[in-house]
Amino acid sequence: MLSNCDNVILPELPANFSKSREFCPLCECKFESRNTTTIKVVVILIICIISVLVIYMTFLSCLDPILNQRRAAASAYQQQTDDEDDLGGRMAQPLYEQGGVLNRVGNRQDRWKRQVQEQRNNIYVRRTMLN
Amino acid sequence: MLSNCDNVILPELPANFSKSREFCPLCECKFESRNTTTIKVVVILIICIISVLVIYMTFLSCLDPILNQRRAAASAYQQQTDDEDDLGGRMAQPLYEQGGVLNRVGNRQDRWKRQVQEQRNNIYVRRTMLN
Amino acid sequence: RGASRRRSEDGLAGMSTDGTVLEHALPESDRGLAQHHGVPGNASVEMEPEGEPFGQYDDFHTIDWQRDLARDRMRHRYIVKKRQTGFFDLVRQFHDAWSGWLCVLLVGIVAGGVAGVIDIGARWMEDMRFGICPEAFWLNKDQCCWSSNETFFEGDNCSQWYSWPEVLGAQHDSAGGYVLAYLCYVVWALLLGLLAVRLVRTFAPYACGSGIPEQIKTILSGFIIRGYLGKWTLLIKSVCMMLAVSAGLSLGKEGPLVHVACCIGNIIAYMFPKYGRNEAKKREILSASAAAGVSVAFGAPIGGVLFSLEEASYYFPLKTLWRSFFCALISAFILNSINPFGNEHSVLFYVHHERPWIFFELLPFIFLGVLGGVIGAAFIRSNIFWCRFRKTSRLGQYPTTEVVAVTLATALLAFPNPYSRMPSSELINVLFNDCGPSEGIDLCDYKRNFSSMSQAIETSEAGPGVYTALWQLAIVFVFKFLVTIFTFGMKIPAGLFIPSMVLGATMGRIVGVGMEQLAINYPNWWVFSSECTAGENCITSGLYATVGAAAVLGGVTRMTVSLVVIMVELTGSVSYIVPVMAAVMAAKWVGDALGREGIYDAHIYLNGYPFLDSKEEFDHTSLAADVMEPRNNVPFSVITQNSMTVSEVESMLKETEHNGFPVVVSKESQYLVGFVLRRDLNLALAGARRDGVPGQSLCLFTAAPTGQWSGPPPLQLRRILDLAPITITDQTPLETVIDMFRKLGLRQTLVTHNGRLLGIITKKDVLRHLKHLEVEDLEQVPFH
Amino acid sequence: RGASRRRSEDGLAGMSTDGTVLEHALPESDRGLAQHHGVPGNASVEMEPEGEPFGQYDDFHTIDWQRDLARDRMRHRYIVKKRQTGFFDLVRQFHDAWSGWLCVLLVGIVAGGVAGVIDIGARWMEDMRFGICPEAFWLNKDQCCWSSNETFFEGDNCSQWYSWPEVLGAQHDSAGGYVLAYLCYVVWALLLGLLAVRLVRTFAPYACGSGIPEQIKTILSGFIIRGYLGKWTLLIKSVCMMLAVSAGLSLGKEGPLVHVACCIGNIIAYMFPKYGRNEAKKREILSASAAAGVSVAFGAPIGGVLFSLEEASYYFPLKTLWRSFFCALISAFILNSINPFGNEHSVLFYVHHERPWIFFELLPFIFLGVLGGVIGAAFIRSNIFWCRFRKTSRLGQYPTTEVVAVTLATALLAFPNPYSRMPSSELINVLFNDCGPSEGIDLCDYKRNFSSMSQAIETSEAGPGVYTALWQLAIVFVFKFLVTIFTFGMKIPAGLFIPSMVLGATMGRIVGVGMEQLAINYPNWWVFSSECTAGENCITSGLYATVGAAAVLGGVTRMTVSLVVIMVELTGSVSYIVPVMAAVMAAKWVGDALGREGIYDAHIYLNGYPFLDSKEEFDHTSLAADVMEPRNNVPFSVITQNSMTVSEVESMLKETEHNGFPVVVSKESQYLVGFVLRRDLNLALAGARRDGVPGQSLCLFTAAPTGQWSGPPPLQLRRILDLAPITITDQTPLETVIDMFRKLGLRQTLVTHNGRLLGIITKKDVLRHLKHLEVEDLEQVPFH
Repeated sequence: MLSNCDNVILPELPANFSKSREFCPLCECKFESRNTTTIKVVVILIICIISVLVIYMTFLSCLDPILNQRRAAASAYQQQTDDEDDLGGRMAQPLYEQGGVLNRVGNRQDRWKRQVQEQRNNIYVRRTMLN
Repeated sequence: MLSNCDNVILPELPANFSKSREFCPLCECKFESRNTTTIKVVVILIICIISVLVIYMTFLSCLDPILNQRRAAASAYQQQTDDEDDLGGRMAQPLYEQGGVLNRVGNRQDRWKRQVQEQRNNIYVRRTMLN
Repeated sequence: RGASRRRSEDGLAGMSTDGTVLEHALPESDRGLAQHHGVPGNASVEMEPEGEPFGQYDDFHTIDWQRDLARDRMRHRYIVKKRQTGFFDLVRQFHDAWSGWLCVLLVGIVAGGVAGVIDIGARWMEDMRFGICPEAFWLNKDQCCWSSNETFFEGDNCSQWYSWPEVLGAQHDSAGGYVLAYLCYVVWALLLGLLAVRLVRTFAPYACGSGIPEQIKTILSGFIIRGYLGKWTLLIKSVCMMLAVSAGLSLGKEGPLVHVACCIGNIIAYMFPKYGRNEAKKREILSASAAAGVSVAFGAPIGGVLFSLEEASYYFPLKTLWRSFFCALISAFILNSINPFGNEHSVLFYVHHERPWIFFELLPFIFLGVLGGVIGAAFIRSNIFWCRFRKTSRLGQYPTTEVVAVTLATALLAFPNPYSRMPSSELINVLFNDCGPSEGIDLCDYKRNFSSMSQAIETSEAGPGVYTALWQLAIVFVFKFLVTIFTFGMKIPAGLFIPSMVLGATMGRIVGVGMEQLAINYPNWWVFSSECTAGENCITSGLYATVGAAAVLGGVTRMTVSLVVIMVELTGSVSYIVPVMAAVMAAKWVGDALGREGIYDAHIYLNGYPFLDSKEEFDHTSLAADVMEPRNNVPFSVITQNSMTVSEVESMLKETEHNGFPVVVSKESQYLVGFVLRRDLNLALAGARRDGVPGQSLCLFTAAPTGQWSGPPPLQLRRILDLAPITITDQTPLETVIDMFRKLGLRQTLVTHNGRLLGIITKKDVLRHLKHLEVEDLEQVPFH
Repeated sequence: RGASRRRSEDGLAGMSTDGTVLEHALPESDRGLAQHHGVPGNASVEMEPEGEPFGQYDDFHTIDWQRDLARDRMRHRYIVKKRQTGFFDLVRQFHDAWSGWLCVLLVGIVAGGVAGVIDIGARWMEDMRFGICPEAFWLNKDQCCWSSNETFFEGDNCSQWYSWPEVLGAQHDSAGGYVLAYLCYVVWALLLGLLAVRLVRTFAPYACGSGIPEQIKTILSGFIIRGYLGKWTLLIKSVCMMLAVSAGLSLGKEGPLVHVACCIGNIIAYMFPKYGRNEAKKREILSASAAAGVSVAFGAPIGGVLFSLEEASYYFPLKTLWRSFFCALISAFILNSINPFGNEHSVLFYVHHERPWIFFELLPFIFLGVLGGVIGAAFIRSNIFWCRFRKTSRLGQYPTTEVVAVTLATALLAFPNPYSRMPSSELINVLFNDCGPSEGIDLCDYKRNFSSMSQAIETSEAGPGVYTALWQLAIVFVFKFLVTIFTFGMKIPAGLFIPSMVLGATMGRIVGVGMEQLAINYPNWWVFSSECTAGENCITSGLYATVGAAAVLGGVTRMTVSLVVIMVELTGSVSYIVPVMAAVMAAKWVGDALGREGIYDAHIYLNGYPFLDSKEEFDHTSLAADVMEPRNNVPFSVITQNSMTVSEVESMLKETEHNGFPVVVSKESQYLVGFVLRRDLNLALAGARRDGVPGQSLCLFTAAPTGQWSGPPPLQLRRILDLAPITITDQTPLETVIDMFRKLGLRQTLVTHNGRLLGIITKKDVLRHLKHLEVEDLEQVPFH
């Protein structure tokens, strides 16, 4: 047996030593304290992230279809041009920059959505991956 | 600080505890005993091996030259046949078995000696290895 | 022109072809360099890294290691050559030389930080199912109780922590309180589970699953899966991992952590052009990231490196070992500084056994190993059966329903049993550790005599509580085994390490307690009598749990060295390496005898990824001639070096689907000249057509000819020709071919006979042939 | 005929050639199998393992991995095929399948045992220089004192142990006693040193040196050195290792232990035909043995495996990892059971530091690393210079004199200083460990206050003894550095690990004490103030010694991961992995900047072994065409497949020295058919000549022709033709060629252009080209 609280110290302590029962738990718990500020920050951060994600998810599933109808035509055209090769892409380039910042964000979002759709196809529909 | 004899036990022991000075060395030396029979056997074995090697070495360097002169002729012939290809080796085979056990031991010894000579050449004379 | 080249996807569109045979407008010295090396074209691109195309390979394609590494060497030489031209270039060269180390340093720091965040979050969320700490809602139960200043608190409760029934005003120990707690537990679990599966589905479907088969093994072996290591995958996988673990599902966060670390590696690699733009080089960073992932998952840096070496490394086993180790260590150090485990040990489950094991115990350890192998094989079979069912039946269309149903079932069944109710990692911790004199749970209900303090721990016969606990543990074992089969493979992030360890630890602890009681009741058996002095306990039941966990993990994953090292680091004790090794070895052998492949390989085969195992030995008598395409007098699409017209080549491109074409001397004497990639050919021809090259032009793959041409000026394509394709003869044994594919990282190899081209072998041909040899249905396994 | 075949050296002599085109008399199926695989001949041999020739390769040749592994697969298939024929074959197959594991098990057991014997012997012999234990002469000093029952013994002496002056009747502490002790020390050292060098010279000259460069790196990469791993080498190296260490020379027994373990592996491999008769397979066992060697040398099984992986593995980095680990673990377990270290820790230097290191300390650790790198580089340069001098001057002719002189100088200079007088391993142990309150040596002469037991160890200002000790340590450092330069490379077994560690530990301890005093004298500096609470010591000087040892080792050997893991296992503490890593990293980088190669690589280059480093990256623009032979229109010896006569071939064999010849279609169209080895060709032609084949017979390498021949019946040689040689094109970059040599384990590769044979590249061509690129004198480095 190696030196350990229960086996080494307790037997050696004189019987009149008052705190013998408390000694061992203290020994073990010595380092079991942590910086609660870190925990606080991290937990609040996590709550924020989850909230944002949930809100965005509800936005995507409720509001987005309505918005999408408005952008349907442009989106359809753009998707078509994107599917063409780079020659076509080059010609479509000026069109991207027409609508300003909002449209560009929209474009990026659309591209992302198409990627996600592709992933969904692979996993849920074609089921060629991650099974 | 982790729990260790010097730091944890000593401060906690009551002052009237008599053996406190002895306690720590005891703790550390607890497992420092070994089976002396093993040591005895091993050391005697090593002494035997070294003695045998030394005796054999002196034999090789003193007596062997004398013995070698007697076996010189046979040895020379055999070395020659060994250097030939397997065809020669096959013909020389019966010759090996002529001289009985003693000669066969001698043959093996000779072959070993040639190997050592080759090693010596590589290292001490040509110095192509192990420098 | 510079702008157009930058925008075009390949860097070749800017090629001007004005009617005569043209080389690209390069300085003479640079061209010499590029051509000298047989690198397939893109010479101008390598000279100007900014104009380099980003996506070199298509989705679901395999990379060509030799080619990518040649590109990297070229880039490196370019930078070295430019060194003397200025201070900025000097800085750039320095940055280039150290970017590998800088990159893994960043990866290590970020991975450690993310792991710390996930760990803190998961622990907090897990305890949210039971109650809340009203004074500081962000603390979990342990922290909440420690923050109070009471020295002693009995059993489960401290005054700071309020369980949900207490919050809602019910009595803690009444029947109503129990029902309320049950209800809260189930509702929380359902909520978190539902959230996890919806988030995955909405934002990043690739975030589901363990990630080790796809990502570590397949991607590192050179497969391209776009978006698999992206930003969204990282975010969603991190968040959903916490949610899924907290939902009480039988899954762990260790496998997904490896995936998350690789995402981090991928994202950071994009900041360094040396790695971000070269798929082969990027895999060096990914390999280091995988090591960091395991390192933070288990607090085991050495084990992490060995894991990355054993499971992941493919082309570069040793080159990046040192850098991977650095990355793993940094991440472990950062995680340790954040210190989410709340103590000074850098390990997940800190175990400190006191007694040395006795030699006889190897027998039960090996028995545990055998059990682990059997359980592992059974688990793999059942899980693969269920996954195949999901893949092929209509079940796969309802991922959300499936997750909700499994979560509901798990929560409903888990709550009544105290051992399945507690979080898995806590359960493992309880099982791994021995009973001290002061512990109050059922499992530690030994008949001990505390009256005299001066004796060592004495004979400890089991009390009734221990037997109850054993029954409960047995139920937990069966429950976890069944529920894990259905859980692993659902569309949420799910790791397999923790569930396997729970299975093994449960099993091991039961065996351990049995052995312990045996030793106590029959202390005079010769096996015990030599070691166990009377009145002292000589069997450590916690050690059995550790060994059992290693055994089941070994049976399920078929890892070897890395598993042993991880378990040793996990438990922080080198003295038990021999028992762990014995158990893992037995588990591996028994498992291999019952079912050839580990769970990861089984999933790879199920999904048909093109993965050529680097450890397996093949023992077939096939030759290259049996594997190559085309075999049965099917026409073979080749290009001649100087006799095909542009339109002929174009029609060939339309008719075939091959990724590349060999170039031969002529149709009659098919001596191999080189190899040209479909992609390069496509782009070059499209560019030439745009520039008005007529269809009757000859495609020239030879050096520029002298003299005049009778017809239209030929199109010079030598630039895109790879003059150094790897070739083998038709009599080469398949083992050698496989060896070359694995070790040289080939994408294809050309088969010749007496110098004449016969056919081509791709990685997929090899895999198809191997599958075919296994007499399995070929149609069922589509390789993409 | 069977007997004659068995006796003939090659298994081909029994070939009967009776006038017509003949195939060997094989069953049809077997021939099909053999021919099917393109294995170069020896088909009948592989069918009957008993008749297989033993020495497949000549001394100082490189093995062909692909060929040897093909032979092994063939043998395996033969055994599997014969399975159904009887019980004996079933047993044989089982034995064959498990022989690898059985073999490494035996290697592990024997290596552990031998290491235990050496350890006990060395410790005993070391103390023999100082005195004797008359009650039991086989005990060393520590054991002798422990066997007495005194609880306290002060300082150096216990009543049981008699120093030589005491035995001879002199006073222990008088001047005469000191001189007598000095004399005995020197005489013993000279005696042991002389004995060691004479034994090596007489019985096994190959037993000298460290063995790691030759044996681990070169032999495992496929070089053949006959007798290097033989029985005599094992015996002599084991014995002389003890003698040399006990002679007080500045050398360690760790490197030689690896060589000894490999000898054991080689000898045991001969008991298993699967490994003993196949050089490539044998290297799997040797790799495991090397791991076991490191494992027993340091008590570090994981480090041993990583060492074998990092330094030794060449062709099979991962395949044998698990088995190597098993071997390393078994040997460590056996050694531990013999328990020569006398305590329960399985490590050589048990260190237990109490304090965590503070972040700021990374700075001095990195400083130690830089120092380690500088020292390592300086040591390598000086040692290589001296070794080159020894190699080229007349000094090399007097190995015995050299050893005696160095031993004399070492003994004379070492005795006066107490730190150099004690055995190296003991010195390291002292330096690694902190000063407890009870230690009595000079180094621990701190001004401590022992009056009150209730306080923690308080501020410990250094007393005068500490400063004396520091001076002595500095002298030890210089002395050991100089003497090790002359020692390493002498013709006795000599390892470098322990001397390097002594250097590093001395340096580290000096820096550590300095830091400690700095922290005590300026406790309010911001770097200290945050961590060091007043009155408590926060700097662990022993940790600095550990880190320093790792740094110098890193600088000298340039090991990376394995070194860190070995140091961690050595000191048994995972918490200091980050400091060790930082120091090793700094040492490696600084060392690499000052001198490209580690000591082992430097010795390999010095001796000109054909070793292609598996980690180095080459960055040249050469092509295969620049490296191949012949280059400048020198005639190239090729054989045509069906137009050369026996006498033509024979004269070509006489004129050239090549180890093999390519076979082409015809002189005019040099399309490659296959490759034939000189050895096979020689034997086949000799056999045919014996059987009366005339010189005008054609040598046929094609399939047996139909119809009658006009001249004498041709000699059918297709059997010995390798139909699947590895070929590359002339445009292949050198990096790819090197990659293929390293990863596929090639001996040579053929260079083609458009299918036409251009030349051949051998490993030595590559090495010569690399040397040439380094603008070094080619003539100075003869590759053999």
